[in-house]
Amino acid sequence: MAWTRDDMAARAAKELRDGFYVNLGIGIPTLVANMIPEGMTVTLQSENGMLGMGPFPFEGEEDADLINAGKQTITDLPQTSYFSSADSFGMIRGGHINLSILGGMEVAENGDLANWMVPGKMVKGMGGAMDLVAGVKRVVVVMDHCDRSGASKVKKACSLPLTGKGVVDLLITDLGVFEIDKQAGRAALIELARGVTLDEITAKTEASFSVALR
Amino acid sequence: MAWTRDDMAARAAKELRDGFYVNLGIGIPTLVANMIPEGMTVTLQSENGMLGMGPFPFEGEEDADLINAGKQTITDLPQTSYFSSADSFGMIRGGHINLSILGGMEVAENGDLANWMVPGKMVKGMGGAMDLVAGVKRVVVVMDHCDRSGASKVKKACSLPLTGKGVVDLLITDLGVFEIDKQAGRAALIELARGVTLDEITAKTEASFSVALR
Amino acid sequence: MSHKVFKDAAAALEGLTFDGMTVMSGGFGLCGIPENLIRALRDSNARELTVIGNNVGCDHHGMWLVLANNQIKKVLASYVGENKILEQRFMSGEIEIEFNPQGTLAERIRAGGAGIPAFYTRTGYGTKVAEGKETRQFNGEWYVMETGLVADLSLVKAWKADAEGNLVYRKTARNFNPMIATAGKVTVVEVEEIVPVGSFDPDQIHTPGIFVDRIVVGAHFDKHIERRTTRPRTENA
Amino acid sequence: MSHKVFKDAAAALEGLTFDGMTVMSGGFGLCGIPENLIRALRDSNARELTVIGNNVGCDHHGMWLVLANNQIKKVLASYVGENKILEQRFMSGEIEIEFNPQGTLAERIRAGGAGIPAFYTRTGYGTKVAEGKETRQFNGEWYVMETGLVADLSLVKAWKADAEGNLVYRKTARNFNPMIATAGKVTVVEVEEIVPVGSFDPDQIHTPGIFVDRIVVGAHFDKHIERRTTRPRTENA
Repeated sequence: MAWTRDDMAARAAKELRDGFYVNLGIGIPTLVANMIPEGMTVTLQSENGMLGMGPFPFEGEEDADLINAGKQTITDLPQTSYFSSADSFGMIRGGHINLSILGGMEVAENGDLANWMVPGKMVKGMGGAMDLVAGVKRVVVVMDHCDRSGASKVKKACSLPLTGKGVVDLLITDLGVFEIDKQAGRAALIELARGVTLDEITAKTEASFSVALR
Repeated sequence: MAWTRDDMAARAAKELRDGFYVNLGIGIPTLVANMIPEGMTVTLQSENGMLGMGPFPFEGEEDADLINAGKQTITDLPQTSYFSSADSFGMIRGGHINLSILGGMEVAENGDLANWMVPGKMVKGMGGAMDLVAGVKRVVVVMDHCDRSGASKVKKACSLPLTGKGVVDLLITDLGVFEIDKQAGRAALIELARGVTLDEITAKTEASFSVALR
Repeated sequence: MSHKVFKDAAAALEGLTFDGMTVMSGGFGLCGIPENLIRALRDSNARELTVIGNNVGCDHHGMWLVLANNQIKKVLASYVGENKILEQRFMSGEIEIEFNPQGTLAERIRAGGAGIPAFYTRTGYGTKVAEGKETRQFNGEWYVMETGLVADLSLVKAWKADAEGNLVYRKTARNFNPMIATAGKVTVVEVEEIVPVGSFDPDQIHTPGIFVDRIVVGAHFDKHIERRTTRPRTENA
Repeated sequence: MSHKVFKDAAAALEGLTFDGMTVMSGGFGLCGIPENLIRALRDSNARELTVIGNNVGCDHHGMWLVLANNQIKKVLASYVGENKILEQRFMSGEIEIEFNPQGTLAERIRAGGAGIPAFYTRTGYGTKVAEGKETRQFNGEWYVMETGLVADLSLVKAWKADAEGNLVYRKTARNFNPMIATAGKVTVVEVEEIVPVGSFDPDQIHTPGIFVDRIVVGAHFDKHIERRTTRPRTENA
């Protein structure tokens, strides 16, 4: 069973709070934009220089001067503001964004995150990911629990080069949810995905973790 | 004889070049604004956040939101731009201003400048002076050669706390003009004021200097 | 109306002030100061304040009111002239003043708001300002290390706001306000007018709403002018 | 017309390009790139360039043209995907790439333009990015020292300019352009339109003219869109 991509995005959406300013990464995190609860005001930041990101444009109304950090054409909203990349990352680095939801390749039990390069493969660059995980108040990673070979991506220690050291607050996988105490460097399993047993997730997790199911 | 305040400002105005961006300090330097040669474009910066400073307003047209760094009411011009203090001093510190003309209490032969405090007297603060002398490409100081007791303000070494170390390029006093080689730490007398003799200026100057009259 | 908009300056500071806190306030001289919020800060009677700003008001105006009410313990500023009470208390040692070069102060506040704990500047090298600070060379030139500044409370004056907290400043009243808006744990803004969301051109917002926690329309603006300088109408210009 | 305005992109770069120089270019992906000036840079045939920017174009567009013409030796960027030639030359060791976190890159350029030789950031601490760099603690947290960046030549895309060089950008085409405008020994700007001096509201100028040396109206704008994403018109939104 386990969770689908939409389920994982829906679980991530539960981290939203009224009035939050949020940065969403590419992939599953982008889906969260469509799952903001009715009546809740959430403002989306795009790190290329925009606060208040709107939906995709209607066909024929694309504007080459208006894209998000994933280089997709988007629209603005009545409350939108534009600013430079320096101001945008001042906002991020200065801790003004409440929540960053992004993808991962590996997360370690101490909150280390790897999501930007695989040695030996072409490196495309980290973009804004290192700044986001270093600067945003609360960092949520959404990723598959295991890679295609079945190996755990939830690690004792990351084997891939890090994006940030001790930066992940919450990890959502297709099998469950872990809360990470970055100070203590420890992970706790707080939720199981639909149809997933504690035995299954334990077997598929390299990291050590305590169990504190809610 | 020697130079009047207007003479000194007129001499300072000779340092202007077409297309220059210039910051003028309080006192004699302010007079330079009225001495920009016909046909020359000089843009005045005010460090509180304005480029393109206009003249004083007509009576009754003062705007409390529009003052210069001396807190005088002023006006803007068609080319004016406003910006924050951080952006203004980015402009100054980053070396984008061509010329700063400001007053001094003491200048030493190596280009040291003191103009912000006298020990034992109330300290009002340095305002933007330290940033200007540290950041602007060319720094011209205009001041009286001697204090009221007749003591030289052109020193071997400043006795007052410094505003900047090795920062003055040109010193204009009521008795003459000195060019300072900041790298070598040496001053050269390049002009005598009207009616001033080499003997007189030598007698009234504590600093050592070479003579290279033009 | 948004939850960010408050009915008056006292309400906008409600629950935010406490003894020993650090308060930043925008303005250059009396130009662009949050005068209504400053009066509310005085009325809050919070004491032992550390106040950060380019100036500390001048006689009978602006932050002078808080100073005269004996609420200030320490000041970080670049210029404190035209302020007799401050002079007296500084000379008598009752108030501590840390003088900062104006550009260094502006950059320290910007750094604080942008998550930069320290930076290097040539400003002040070889002067009293550098005493006790790390100095080092880059490319053969000497620089001084300066640290970022943040505050428990930032008081900002803008011209207009919308209910999202987007701000626009006017002329040289902008000065320190945009950086101070970013450097407060809580940022409260007073404006002359609140306009409907969508009124601003999104390319032309000086401070995005993310930095603003509370907004109030100032009840009364003195906008006292320190040096009224004019030219005669007969002059050709 | 001001001495800052040039007749075409080639004229605007005349005398400014040389082998081994450092060139900064604005843009995020292909959004807000100075595409006319980039074509003129290609035609200049200046070689052994170090290019600084968030990206280095993408296949057949933007700085890719300069890359494909074998003019680039080294790149400082945050993301270089969608660029096959760059991938090949990087993997083969022909081109050096220094990867910078996007915010660190933006801040390094801002610092360069603002006379700040170095600053500290939490970004990249404990990662490859921090290798060989000074790290230190402030208030119990670890930070990495990053240095300011300047360039021999900055190429900027703005929406509109006046003849004084005052600039206004449009939407997310602003991105790296404002900082890059401040960090060039010489800054050349291409715009879609030159408006008369006095047309801009002085409160609403993004880049003051002091930073701009030369201006040209771009002859042709592709404005290629990398990822055209739309929603159907039937949808309610």
